[in-house]
Amino acid sequence: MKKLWEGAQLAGSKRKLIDENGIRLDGRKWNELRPIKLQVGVMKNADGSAYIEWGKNKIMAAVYGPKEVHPKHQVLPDRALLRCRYHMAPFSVDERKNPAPSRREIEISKVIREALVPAVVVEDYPRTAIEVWVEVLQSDGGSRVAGITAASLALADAGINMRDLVVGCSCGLIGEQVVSDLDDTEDKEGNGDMPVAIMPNLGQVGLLQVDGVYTRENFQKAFELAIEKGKEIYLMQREALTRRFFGGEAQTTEVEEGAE
Amino acid sequence: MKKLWEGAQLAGSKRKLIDENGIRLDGRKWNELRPIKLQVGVMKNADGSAYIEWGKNKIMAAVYGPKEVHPKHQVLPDRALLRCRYHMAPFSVDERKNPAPSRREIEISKVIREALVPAVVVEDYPRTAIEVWVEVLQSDGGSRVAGITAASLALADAGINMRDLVVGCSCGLIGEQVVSDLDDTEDKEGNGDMPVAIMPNLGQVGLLQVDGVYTRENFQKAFELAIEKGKEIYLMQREALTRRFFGGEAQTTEVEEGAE
Amino acid sequence: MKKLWEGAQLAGSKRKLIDENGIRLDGRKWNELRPIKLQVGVMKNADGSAYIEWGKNKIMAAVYGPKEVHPKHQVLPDRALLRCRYHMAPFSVDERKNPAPSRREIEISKVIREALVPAVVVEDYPRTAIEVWVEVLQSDGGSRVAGITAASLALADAGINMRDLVVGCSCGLIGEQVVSDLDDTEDKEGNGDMPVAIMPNLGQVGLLQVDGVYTRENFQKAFELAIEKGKEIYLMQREALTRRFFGGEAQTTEVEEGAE
Amino acid sequence: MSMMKNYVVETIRKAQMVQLLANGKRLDERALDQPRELKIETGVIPKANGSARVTLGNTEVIAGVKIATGIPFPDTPDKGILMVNAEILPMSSPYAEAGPPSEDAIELARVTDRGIRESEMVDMGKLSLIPGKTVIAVFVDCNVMNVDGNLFDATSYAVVSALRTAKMKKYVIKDDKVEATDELIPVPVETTPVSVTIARIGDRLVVDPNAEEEASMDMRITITTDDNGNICASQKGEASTITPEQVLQAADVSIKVGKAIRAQIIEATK
Amino acid sequence: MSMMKNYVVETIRKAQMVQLLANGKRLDERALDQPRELKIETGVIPKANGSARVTLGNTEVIAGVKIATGIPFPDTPDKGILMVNAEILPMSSPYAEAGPPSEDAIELARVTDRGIRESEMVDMGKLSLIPGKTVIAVFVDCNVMNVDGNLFDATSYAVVSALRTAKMKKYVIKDDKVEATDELIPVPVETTPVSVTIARIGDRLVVDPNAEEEASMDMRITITTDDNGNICASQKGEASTITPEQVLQAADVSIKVGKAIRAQIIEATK
Amino acid sequence: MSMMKNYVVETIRKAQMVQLLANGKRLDERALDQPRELKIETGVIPKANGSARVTLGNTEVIAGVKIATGIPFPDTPDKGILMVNAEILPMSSPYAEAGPPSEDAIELARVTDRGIRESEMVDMGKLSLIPGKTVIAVFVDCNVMNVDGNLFDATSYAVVSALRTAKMKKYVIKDDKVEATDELIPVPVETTPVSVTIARIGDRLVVDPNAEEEASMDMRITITTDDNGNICASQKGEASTITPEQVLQAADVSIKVGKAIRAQIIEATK
Repeated sequence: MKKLWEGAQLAGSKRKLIDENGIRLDGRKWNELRPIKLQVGVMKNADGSAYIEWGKNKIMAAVYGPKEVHPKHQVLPDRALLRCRYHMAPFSVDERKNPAPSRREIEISKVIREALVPAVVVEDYPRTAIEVWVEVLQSDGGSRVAGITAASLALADAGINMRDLVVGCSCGLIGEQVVSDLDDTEDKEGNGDMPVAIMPNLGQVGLLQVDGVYTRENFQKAFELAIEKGKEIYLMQREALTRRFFGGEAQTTEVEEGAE
Repeated sequence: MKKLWEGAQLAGSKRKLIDENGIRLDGRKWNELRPIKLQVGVMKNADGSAYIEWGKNKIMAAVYGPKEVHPKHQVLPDRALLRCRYHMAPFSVDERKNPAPSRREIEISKVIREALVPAVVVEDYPRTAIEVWVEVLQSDGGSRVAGITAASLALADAGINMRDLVVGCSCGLIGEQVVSDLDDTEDKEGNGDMPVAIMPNLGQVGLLQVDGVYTRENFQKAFELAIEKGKEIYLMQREALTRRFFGGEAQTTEVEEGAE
Repeated sequence: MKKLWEGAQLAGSKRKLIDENGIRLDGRKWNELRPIKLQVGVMKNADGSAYIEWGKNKIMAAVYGPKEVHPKHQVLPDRALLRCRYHMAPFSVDERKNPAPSRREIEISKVIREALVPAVVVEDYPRTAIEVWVEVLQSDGGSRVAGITAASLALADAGINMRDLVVGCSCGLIGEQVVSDLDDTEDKEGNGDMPVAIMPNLGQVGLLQVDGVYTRENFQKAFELAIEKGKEIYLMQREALTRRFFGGEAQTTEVEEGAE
Repeated sequence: MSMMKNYVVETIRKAQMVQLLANGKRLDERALDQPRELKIETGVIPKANGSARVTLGNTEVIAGVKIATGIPFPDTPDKGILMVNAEILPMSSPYAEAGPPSEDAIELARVTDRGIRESEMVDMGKLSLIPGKTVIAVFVDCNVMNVDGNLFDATSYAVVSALRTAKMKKYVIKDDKVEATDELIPVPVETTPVSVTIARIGDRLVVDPNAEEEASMDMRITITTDDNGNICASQKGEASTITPEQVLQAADVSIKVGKAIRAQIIEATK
Repeated sequence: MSMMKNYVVETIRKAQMVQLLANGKRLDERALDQPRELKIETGVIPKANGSARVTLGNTEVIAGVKIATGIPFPDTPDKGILMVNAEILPMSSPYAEAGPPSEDAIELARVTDRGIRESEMVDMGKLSLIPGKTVIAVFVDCNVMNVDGNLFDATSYAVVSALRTAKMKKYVIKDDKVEATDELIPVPVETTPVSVTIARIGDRLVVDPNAEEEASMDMRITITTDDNGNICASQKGEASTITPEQVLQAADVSIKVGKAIRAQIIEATK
Repeated sequence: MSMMKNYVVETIRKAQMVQLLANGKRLDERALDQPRELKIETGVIPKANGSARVTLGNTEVIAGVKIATGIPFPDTPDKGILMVNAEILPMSSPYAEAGPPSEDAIELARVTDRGIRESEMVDMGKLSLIPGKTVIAVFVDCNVMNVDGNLFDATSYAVVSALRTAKMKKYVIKDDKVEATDELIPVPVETTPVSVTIARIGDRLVVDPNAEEEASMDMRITITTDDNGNICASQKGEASTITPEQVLQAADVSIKVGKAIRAQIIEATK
């Protein structure tokens, strides 16, 4: 365990992000998730919606469609056009964010879309548009994977035909220690972040981005941990959908991480 | 009369906007208008136009239409689409204004449009656009009501069928004293501004905005004063139109406020 | 010769741009050109392209078309629509330039287009678009005329029917001395710049802009010098085209200015 | 087919609505001057200095306050800065769109701002730290999450609730420099402005129109009152007119309804 | 029907125009080198530091000058700032549009600016207050109110007239700080540049084309001259060419016509 | 007709490509893990502080470095500033368009930036001059000149080559002020990150896809490694998925191919 601590030191972190006993600042072990709450079907107007709280992330996802495509020239004759906007509310971060979309938001909107499209049976909805709106009300580490997790629930809630759900988790490095699900502090002061989104039943990866410096071994370890944790969160997604469709009222699925 | 003066003091005005005898900085009584000049049919290219000088306001309004609608998808099948832009020249205010439309100009364009539409027989011109351009060349208090007053003359000058003219006047508060037609200084250092636009013959109000803090009594007093003064200005509008259509050359209608 | 030197002094230049012997800072005489290199057919994707190095200017011009016009409403039923963008790379100037098009770039794009259109047999390509992209990779004095010179070669390389090539040269003033082909320093510290583009065989002028203060005599002298130098550069253009079409590989035409 | 059906349903609903209104009743059984159920939840965005989630029927708005130091405007060197902004999220309705703020969103933000500013809810003088140099700047951003009519009131209640519960750092001046302390103090709130929006459908005035009522209304007026029942802001909306009598009637309704809502906001933000 | 009629009328007018020009005559009976009536009214915008309303035939432009202190550009630390901007108002013609400045408006502003700047009309050195730190910045904004051809000249005359009559505060330097006094002084004007625009219709050059002539012209050249009859700016326009002879001919015309117009501008702006 | 012909040709080419790939071969005869010929020319823009022109097959990118002093970001007061920007020039392909940066150009710039930043190629601490006040800002702009697939790698190699050869002024601190000296020193480069992009066509992974291969690929992954063969950035692209096994396979390929390319870049930029 000393190694972990040294690693964190070597990386120049101002605080020890992991202590001598391998416990992180918020009390988690290296491979634990932050608390996650999921609610499906929370918005009145949207055709489908889901709300996620994950650590300090508070994110609303909503879906409209299939609907007519405007402007017409964007119509895809053989499948649906999936649009996606990931957007951060001005009050979602420590310093007020300009409401106009930043370059970061534009890139994240793109990778979220690319992670969702393979899960949607787009060929069932030719010549239509499906719109996915992801609004980050409060931001913490891992907001893009949380957004994907909520967005795929919102698609399911909208009754869109899907091949699988999409679920994301971000793993990374503190020093040389692979850890799961970095929070904001660990993301900023840690040594690497690797957001991954998967289709758990199909065993496919729809999003993969990497920040930080990983040995080949740590790369694999973090990547496989992200998939493993993604599968855990998938169970929460299923639970949330079940409650939505069979449990009557929209309810909160709140699964606290057990001991590993 | 002392009360007025105290009111102005209490409100923290740096200058006494009304003196012990109820006389305002520019010599007007509480219910007098600034000088107003109106000219109809002053622009060569526009289908209709009117120029107004009201206090230090110098505003040109011009109308094009009915004309084809571009882009097509904005066509209204059963009536005309009325577009309106209220814009301030960069040199119209004390400090140079950026020529790009500000949020204030966008809002004022909207409320001017909403005040003009009910006066236009839009159903006589289905599938067309009518454009109203209001350019503030020099700005003083009450520029939006001055703009509306000129714009409705420009619509009439363009031969557009109208249910009534639209005429505006702004009243407000200096201290607790209701006053008519605030100038720039009174608007900034006074205690409230209430622009009102009416259709005088139909007895209808097309624009109402309120700034400041009014007792229920003062609210009614200021509102009714604005309507009363609007009716006076309407006489000047009629006079200006008469000169335009029966007096030959475009002429200036200049009505100085008499004693009340 | 003293006169020249005095002129340069009078104009307040910090350096003597021309010395007692009429020699300019880079060793040129008053009527000499900077070195020019031309290459035609250098880009893989473009339908036509040309690269020019002229002094320190490094400029790529590329042409696409004739191609379909988007948006449709810009179609010209009887001729091609020629689009032109003159753009400076952010690293092309001493201080990093914002990549968004400046007002200067928008104006230059317009005058370049207006100089090229008369040389293109636009009526041979009705309902199509021809796009001319001029990218300044490194900027020196005279970049617009260098851009035109390259662009007309790119049009020829694309096989577009042309009435003549277009070739540009900029002449101007150092003090009261007319000089040819100002470089960046002479443009900034000198006394006038006059970019001219001609169709050399047709004896027509397609671009003329003037900066500085010219007597009637100097105006004519500079203007006629620009035409004369343009004709010299035209020979290099022809040479470059010949190598392109008959000399196999794209080759560099490099013509150093001989003694006058 | 389905659009035709909708059209027929809509026409029937509208006829029904007008008939009911003639008898002083509304489709959702509210009284004419009865707003929908108002729910206020504060502190929903812990990262903000103040926040509130407001639902007015199915209309939902989240407001968040961010407070920082800034440079005062040249014409008000001794006053803080207050800015209210609003975005009508594309997720909020099938008609909302992504992109730069629409005319409607700009009007919404400016009318909400006006109600706060003109009522002098926040004592701007107390937000001055070093006159002409440093003041406290208060940004209130509103996210319209779901649209079911009457955005003006829902947004206004969200902003007022967020401001009433916002906490800011206490600043001290040392050697002509502003220093932030660890102490948190409330934003200096002086009054609680309440916006009440009234729609005219046929010839009836109804308070707090929902989306269905808005689709049938031909005029809208928003009137904001302060703690003393004074009128401090108003905005007539829609391309139509109102009679002078209706303006005065709307003012009275706003004062009355506003009083009840004010009590509810104060209760929810203590 | 009515469009067809217009088209026929237009074709006839154009044929008539070309035939008349062959005989040295214009539709509006002007000589080829005769500009339309020029009217200059100064001080039309009292809130501006200088202003002018210019009509050239039916083309109308209003220019307003605003003067403030500013920070010099890094490459000219000891020179003031001059910026000329132009908006072709949507009210000015059925073809003008609202929105960001068009290519035409940008060219208009830049060519006008060039005539002022290159002629050294304003002594920029005299606008420096504290080199590298504070200079006087002169903004000239032009509103094109009505378009009937030849915006270049009308805009240029408006700018020149506004600058010639502009008054700015006298600034003094006290303890390295710039202070404004109450005294008003003129902008340091050194020369009066005059822009003359010439169109080619068929093979004839005509001065100051109106809109109808512009519709038939295939080339436009603007040449600006200063007090000494020197040429200080030029811009050839339209997607067409000019012969070298025509350039020199246009230069001579510009010098001659410019001289008369300069006298008129000076008279109007004394 | 000609479009139909193209379509037929394209379909045949694609079938051919997939069949060849099944046998481990590519249309252009490269091995599956073989990048195209890489050419690096440095110092191509003398006015820039560093520059490189890179061709990877027919894909061509020019990168230029501009270095200036600036104010650090508040959250990293003791670190310099690095910004990577990319424009896909309209001349680079028939599909590129003029206008504000597309989603693709933004992704390209950000992924390239990430490879440089996360590998800690440039020692940002050494770019600090006066902590919290003045730092060195390094701007790298990339012009994509010609598109023939795999913009990510070509752009990355151009940026890395430009930075490795960039020279900046040596700054000294005198009396708390930053002064530039005449001495030129290299940018403090610590490692040489190498991006390797792998496409999946059918079920085969191929390195450095050209445009024809990109048109047939259904997935793209870019992995960047540093001097130690560590993985420092990655981006999966395209609206499709990758299996976990393929991710690890791609990582191994990137490490191996990256090593050879790194040697080539270092050689070209000594």
